[in-house]
Amino acid sequence: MTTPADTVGLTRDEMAQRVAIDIPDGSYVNLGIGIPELVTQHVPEGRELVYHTENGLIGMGPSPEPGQGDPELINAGKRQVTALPGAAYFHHADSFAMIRGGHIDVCVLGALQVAANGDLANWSTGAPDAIPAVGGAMDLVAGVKTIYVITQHCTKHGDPKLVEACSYPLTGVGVIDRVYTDLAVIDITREGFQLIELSPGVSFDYVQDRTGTKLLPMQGARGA
Amino acid sequence: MTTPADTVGLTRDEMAQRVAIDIPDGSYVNLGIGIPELVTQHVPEGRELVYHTENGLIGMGPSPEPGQGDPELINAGKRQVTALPGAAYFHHADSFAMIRGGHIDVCVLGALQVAANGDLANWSTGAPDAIPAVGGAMDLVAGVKTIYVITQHCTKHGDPKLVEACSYPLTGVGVIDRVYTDLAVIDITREGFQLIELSPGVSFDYVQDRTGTKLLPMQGARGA
Amino acid sequence: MINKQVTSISDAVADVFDGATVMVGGFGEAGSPIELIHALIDQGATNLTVVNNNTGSGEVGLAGLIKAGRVSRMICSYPRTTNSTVFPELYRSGATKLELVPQGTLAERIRAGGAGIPAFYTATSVGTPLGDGKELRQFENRDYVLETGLTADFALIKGARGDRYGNVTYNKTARNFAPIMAMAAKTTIVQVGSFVAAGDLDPEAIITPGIFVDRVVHVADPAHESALVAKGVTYP
Amino acid sequence: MINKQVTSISDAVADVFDGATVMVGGFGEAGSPIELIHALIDQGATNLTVVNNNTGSGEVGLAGLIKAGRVSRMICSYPRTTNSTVFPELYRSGATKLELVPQGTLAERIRAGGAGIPAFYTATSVGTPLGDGKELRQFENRDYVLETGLTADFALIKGARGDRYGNVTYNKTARNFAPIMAMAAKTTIVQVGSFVAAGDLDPEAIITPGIFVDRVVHVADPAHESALVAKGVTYP
Repeated sequence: MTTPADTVGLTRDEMAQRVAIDIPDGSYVNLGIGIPELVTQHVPEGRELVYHTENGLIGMGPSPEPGQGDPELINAGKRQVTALPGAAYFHHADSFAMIRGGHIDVCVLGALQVAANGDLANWSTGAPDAIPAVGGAMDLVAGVKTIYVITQHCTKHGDPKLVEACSYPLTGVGVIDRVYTDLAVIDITREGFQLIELSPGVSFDYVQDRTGTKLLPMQGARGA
Repeated sequence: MTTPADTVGLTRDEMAQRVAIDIPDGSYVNLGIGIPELVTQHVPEGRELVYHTENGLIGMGPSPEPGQGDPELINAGKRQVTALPGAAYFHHADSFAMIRGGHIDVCVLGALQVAANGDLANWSTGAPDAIPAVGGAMDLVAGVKTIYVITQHCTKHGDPKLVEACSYPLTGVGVIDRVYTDLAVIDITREGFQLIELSPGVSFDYVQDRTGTKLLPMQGARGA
Repeated sequence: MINKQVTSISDAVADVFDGATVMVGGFGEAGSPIELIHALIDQGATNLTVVNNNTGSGEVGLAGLIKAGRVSRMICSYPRTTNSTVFPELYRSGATKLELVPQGTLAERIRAGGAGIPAFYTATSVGTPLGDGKELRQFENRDYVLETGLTADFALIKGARGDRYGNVTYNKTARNFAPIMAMAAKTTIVQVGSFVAAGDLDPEAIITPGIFVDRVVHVADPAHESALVAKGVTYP
Repeated sequence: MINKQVTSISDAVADVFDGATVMVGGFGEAGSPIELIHALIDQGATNLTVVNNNTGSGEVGLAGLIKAGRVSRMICSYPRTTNSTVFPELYRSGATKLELVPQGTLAERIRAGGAGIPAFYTATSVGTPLGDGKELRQFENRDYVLETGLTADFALIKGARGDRYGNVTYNKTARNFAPIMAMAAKTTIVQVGSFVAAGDLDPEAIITPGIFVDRVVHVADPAHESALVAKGVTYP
């Protein structure tokens, strides 16, 4: 079964690459689990980003060589990582002081839903039998200066993730700055979702059809 | 000129010694400037106290040998000190977390006035031309578990320092546990100043005459 | 002479009482004081409120304590675990209650508890279900919720090195919640991989000064949770 | 490549603007960034609000800045100094205003400012003149006052060792307010006695991670305030 979503739009790595282009040299960056983690592999030549993991490390490096890891050197996703030269360890209150105090420049997160006013839902589907678990998501969206979402434009069932208002429990109110999907780059503005860029071969209408609310066409361009 | 206050009662060192007797082995102790500092020289054999100085050191040792000091290793009185084996340095917020969080066992402070309800005034005479300066005194009395005052019973002018209510600006409300003077050891109780011990050769009446409010005689003893 | 070393790990946890609040260090397996938790399982205290970021994995350590029915309430930020059905089952059955707290709020509440701060304001959780019912207040046109300090009767912590004063250092990201939990608990019990002489730890690099520590137990070669789980170990 | 090193100390403070709030590290002379303060005197910014525990001594460093008339307001806990009449004179004349804050409240307000906590409650100053007019609130039958976080435009700090990422260690009790001021300022400028290669500082023992630091200036053999005062040095 082939749907248009399988044949057009960016791959996960291309999405991560697109995000990486927008992160300035020297930024302090916190990456969520999943596609956001791929950003580290696509940082443009000549830029140095510093990665923060909220469990107490700044200057996080890639996964260790097999057999070289330390079960006590892990990231927020509880996977083994390394520490680069210039790294520092600290405790959880200090770590979230970095987050809450606005010291992290960019956070890249996944999403269940993003609303046109920047609300994010990414921690719970609200299912009554689910074990609720939030981790550091609410702290990150409340504290980090710039919050990017990286996500497939639609769910596996084809439902839009960009919606007029989130139906899932919120992670934060009006916190998202920009959304990177397989189909487009979309800013959150006072007027709502503002298309910034279409993926190659993707039309405005194609994206609008898969978006749960009005999408503003690119400025200086005509919709469709 | 010789007054009775010069001939009876404890010396400064004897007062400090009397306080030292009451500090249990293993206590974490913060000592104010002046007579309180003498406590370190009178700790009974076999006891180990750990000294905290609020500018960021626990495990403070005595003054350095001449020429061996470091101008960046000082105490709260800004005098050079040493660090004993097992000492640790920390920043000011952590240092006052120790104080405010109730982790210091005993604080020994000087006083301008102590009231019968345990109020302390020790930071300002309220003189209109004085430069107000409080330092860590208010934090110490609010946070440390046990607050001892060590002071001459009367001012240089012969005025009582133990009073019904402080006339000077307060450092804290109801914070003092016990007062050690040259003349007596006096507890703060719900009923007011409770005499615990008279210095050798000092009578109840002698102390009462030099106290600004009612002094309760020792339990099981008769006043004067 | 001050000496906080306790030679027997069972003695170290002997006074944990039924109904106590116990902070347990660790984020995932990093910093999890497995041996202290197992000693607590053996000791038998029950109806505990446990504060930890997670709920353990497999059926060892914290998950073992929960499975043994000793935990009536968890305070944590992320109780979902990939390798354990222990907490989900007890949660769904109602046997173990859950207070879900955002991770940074949890850390700050613990730090506040240890620092004598009864309450503080944070923007985290404003407008979300976890902010519901909390007191809201504006500072400079932004909404914040009031959060209270969190204290505990005991903290169980894993350090790397420790001395007789209770000074402790940690290994890498095993540090996580340990330093603040040590501050927030009435009685802080630390297992250390190395017990060293006073003065061997650099005073510039001591992370938890001994004033926050009550007991130090030497546990050489502590187990790693993931290794126990991979081997199928369960405890007790 | 990230490199926060600034080779010229005058460049390091070039953008401090008139009316700025400047946190200055140090408790007495320990940790006082004399060279950075002297560079600020040379730079000329005025009408500054300065946050420091004290007001300097003699007529060098912070006292020199105050004497030069650049400080319109001091926020500190202990402005009395044995070796300086600089602040007392300007305070009595009304030229320099004073906000007196208990030392621990000052530290916690700075830490809160850096940690994104807009306000917190503390028992310190309750019932005293410094608590007058502050909002009171009870928690568990004890009174507390509300205190707000404190932030700054700049922090001037003295470290022992630093690297290109801005990671910093300190010397003994020179640490004092520096780590929290580094957190609380928009732009943190650190003078270090040694500038070292990335990786030379032990990641377990870095006190101020570089994320809190914007500029690092190498000042070998920094002056000690007491030595300058003893020699009768004045600045400018």
